[in-house]
Amino acid sequence: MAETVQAPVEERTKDRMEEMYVNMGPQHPSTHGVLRLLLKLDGEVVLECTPYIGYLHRCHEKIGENRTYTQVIPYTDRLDYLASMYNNWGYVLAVERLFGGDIKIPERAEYIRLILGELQRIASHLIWLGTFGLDLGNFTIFMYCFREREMILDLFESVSGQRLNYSFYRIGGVALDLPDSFVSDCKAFLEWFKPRLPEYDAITTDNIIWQKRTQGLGILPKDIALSCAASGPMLRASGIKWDLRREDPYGIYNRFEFDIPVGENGDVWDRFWVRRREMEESVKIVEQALEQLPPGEVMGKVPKKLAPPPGDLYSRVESPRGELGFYLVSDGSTKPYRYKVRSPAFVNLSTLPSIAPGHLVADMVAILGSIDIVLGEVDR
Amino acid sequence: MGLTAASMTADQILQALKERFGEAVLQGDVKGGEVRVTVTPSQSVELLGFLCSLGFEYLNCLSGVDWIGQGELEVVYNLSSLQYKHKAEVNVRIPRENPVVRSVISIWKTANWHEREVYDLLGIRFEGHPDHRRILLSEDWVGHPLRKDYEDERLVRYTPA
Amino acid sequence: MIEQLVQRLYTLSATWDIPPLVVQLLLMVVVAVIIILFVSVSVMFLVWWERKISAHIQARFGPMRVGGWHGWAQSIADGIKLILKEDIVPQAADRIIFALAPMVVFATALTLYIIIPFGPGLIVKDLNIGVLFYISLSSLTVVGIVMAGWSSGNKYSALGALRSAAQVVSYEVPLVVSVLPVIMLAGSLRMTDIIAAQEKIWFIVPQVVAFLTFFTAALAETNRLPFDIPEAESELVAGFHVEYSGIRFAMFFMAEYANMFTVSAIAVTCFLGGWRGPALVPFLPEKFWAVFWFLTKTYFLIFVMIWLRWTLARLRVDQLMNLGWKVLLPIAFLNLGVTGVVMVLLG
Amino acid sequence: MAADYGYVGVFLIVGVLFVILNVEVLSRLLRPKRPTPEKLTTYECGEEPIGGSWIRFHVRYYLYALVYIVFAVEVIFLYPWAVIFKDFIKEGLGALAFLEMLVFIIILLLGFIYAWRKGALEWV
Repeated sequence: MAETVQAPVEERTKDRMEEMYVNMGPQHPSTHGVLRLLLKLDGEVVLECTPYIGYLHRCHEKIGENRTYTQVIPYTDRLDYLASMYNNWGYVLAVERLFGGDIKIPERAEYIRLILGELQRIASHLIWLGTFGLDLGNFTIFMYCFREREMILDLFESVSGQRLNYSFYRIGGVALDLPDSFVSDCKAFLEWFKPRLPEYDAITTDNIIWQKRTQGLGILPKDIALSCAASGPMLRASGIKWDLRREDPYGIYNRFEFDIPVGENGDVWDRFWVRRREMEESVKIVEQALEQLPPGEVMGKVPKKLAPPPGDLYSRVESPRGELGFYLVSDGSTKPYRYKVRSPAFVNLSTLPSIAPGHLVADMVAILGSIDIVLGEVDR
Repeated sequence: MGLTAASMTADQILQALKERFGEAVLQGDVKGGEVRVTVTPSQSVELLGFLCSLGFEYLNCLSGVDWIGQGELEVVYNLSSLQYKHKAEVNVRIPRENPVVRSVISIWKTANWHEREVYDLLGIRFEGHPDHRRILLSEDWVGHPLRKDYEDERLVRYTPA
Repeated sequence: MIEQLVQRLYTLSATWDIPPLVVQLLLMVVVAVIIILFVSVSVMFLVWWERKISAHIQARFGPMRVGGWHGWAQSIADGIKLILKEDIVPQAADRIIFALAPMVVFATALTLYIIIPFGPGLIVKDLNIGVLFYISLSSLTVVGIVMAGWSSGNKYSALGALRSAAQVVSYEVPLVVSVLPVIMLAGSLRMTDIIAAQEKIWFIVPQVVAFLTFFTAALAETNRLPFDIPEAESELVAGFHVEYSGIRFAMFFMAEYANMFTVSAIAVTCFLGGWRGPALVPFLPEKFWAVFWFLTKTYFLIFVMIWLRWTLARLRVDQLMNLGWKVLLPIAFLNLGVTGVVMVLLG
Repeated sequence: MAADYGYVGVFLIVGVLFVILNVEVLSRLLRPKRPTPEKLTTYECGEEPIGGSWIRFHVRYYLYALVYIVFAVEVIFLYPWAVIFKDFIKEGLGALAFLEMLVFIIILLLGFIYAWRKGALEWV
């Protein structure tokens, strides 16, 4: 009797597993663009997470190889479109290094680069904080962050005429000098911005729900962080004090006082907290730079025909998301022979499959948010 | 071994590599404090593993280059040591026909996606890669766009006026 | 005045040989329609209100254009839009249950209005099981949500349904226990009796713990942030109503806001003295002030709910369970015990 | 008395009718109907769904449901007691009534603590 009852039940359930496959993305509110995650779920517990990327692939590198060195600059804007200034910087720095010290950048240009770069870091972290708030269900922090970011964009607009894709850095300097009002505007912004951070804290850091939703999740241990080559806040949250602004200084970073915030556990909270404190540090850097800002030229002497000597080079900067590297190979012509972008978000995202399993779907969203990906940069 | 990158200058690291791998190191120099070696494909994983044990625990970048003139493809590994601030670049050259390199996932997990990308865009196969699929392009894409002889009617080439 | 009208209706029907039962039913339907009208208007107001409040919390304006003054007609425009939207039932859905789900949810939300005491005599039917009626019927909403989530044939909806079930399991028991002290103090389940018992002092004063427990559980009951777990937008897209579009979605939406009102109204009745309040301007009738105070208190609680929603982040399912079982329930039981002891000691 | 509950029935029916009126009559007359196969697929973030959603869930969800049922049902027994508790106090039997209820609650709590200790309240 028992067998006869058993058989049909088996029959009915044989192709129904307890695991469920769910596509999260590409059209999902919290994949920050067009990322697709294939989740294998048991109830709500993520057993396996496979990212599928490439929805935004434009073959950036191929385009780069078909343009002259200067013409690539606008394309770098479209990599990490939330930190275009930094992409510009990373790229022009790589080309300048490829010339092997033949191009001298004027002091003032260095300061402008640094000020804009650090403002961009604040803007990028603000977007991150806002969207991370959305992921956790806190809508208000999103609006607050965007309010302040908008002010930074206004500053950028006054400098470059653009609000998102600036193409402002040039090989050998920057495109234009700062407008007269910039220094006072920027100071006014910093004065406005500094008291805003405690305001954010009131609805994020100090809130017990926020703490509970971030602490102890998505832990990325030191050894895996290194093996996965995580970089930027992601790496620092895991307790490794590695910031290229300090460790491999470029520009004029070694002239300024600033701390490098480091986390302890490598969980979502640490990533949040590292970024949150980095904004303070960036404010410090900008303030110092504004004080020291020298007068002078903003473009150095650059050969008319930009053709670096043959050779190859890997150049890296610390973008808001981590180590932004450019691997350039020159064959002596005006176009890069090989132009490769090592985007921090791409590498950081590759850590997701190793940290996601075992978490609930809700935490999965928090973890993904804490990685801070920009799909323009991941897919290139 | 007892050797760590801490006590060594870039030149000494290069020396150690040459001693240990002898013939396999096809070329080696130090440029701007960075150790740059070219190694044969057969010894690449061993050399990279050795560098890792020396303290180069961070694989910054893994890229591929198409040297169509020489009929070769190249895989470039950019390494750095977080502790000792050393940098290294390892090049592996392989023939354009049947380009196969051994995967370094066993040394650095980050190589996973990098290798998939190089395979996707340049068509270099990585032996021992557990998940050898395209990553950026769709599964049914034909060809490898970053090869210099890749043709696509949608590709706009830049010709200076 | 109304009683006279009803009386005349009965006499009229008697002359025309219509059985009084028909008249009675007719009256009930009329009352139900009036309540539906009230719910509709109140929901439209609430949606607009929430959007305005959230906007001002977030340093922006919210709707400003439709209808002129502060976009007051925004909700009406939205309602019209939702009616005109195409209705899409996915192929994989269980059509019958899919269609039934909004009915269950809405009918439940509507029926709960029976016991809301807007003012003296202004209550649809003062059921003698008042509070129990609310508690038992309000859980029915969850059945509707589970039906919706399960029948959609969508994985996000299914997860939403599952979460909803997990949620009801964790907040319902604290909710039930937290009202008990009020009933002990009032000695009745009837809404009017509970209000009458608060003549001297509002129950929130001796029962502030119970109030907080009740309010927290009530937030979970209405699926509001920080407990909007079944429809968590950033995780499950829209949870149980992912597949619902147009007017069907509007029904869920209406029910949700209608429930916000109900929950607040019950909280006001049980803890904030119901319609009690001073007559500010003497020459207006007493009934007016009763309704005025009742609605003011209710909307104040709704405001608190909106305020919380736009301040807090979302809890996780397991955290809500912990909160319900390991925090709220023990507190509610402790409070129950203390109330009992104090009542016995005071005689 | 029973007529009081007529309202409940009428309200339920009117509520259902209101939804039907809106969805099947009013909106049906006004809304377009242009289904395409793509529109009718299940939403899964723009990807083809893999497998259905009607799967078996883990048994641990039922554990919660069981604990809940036990509690919800037993707590309802407290309601009649709460209603007449005042009357007992008036007659001087308050302490007795309270103790009796305490025994009931303690038994309930023992089960609760057992479930807690056994980990039935952990969401896994």
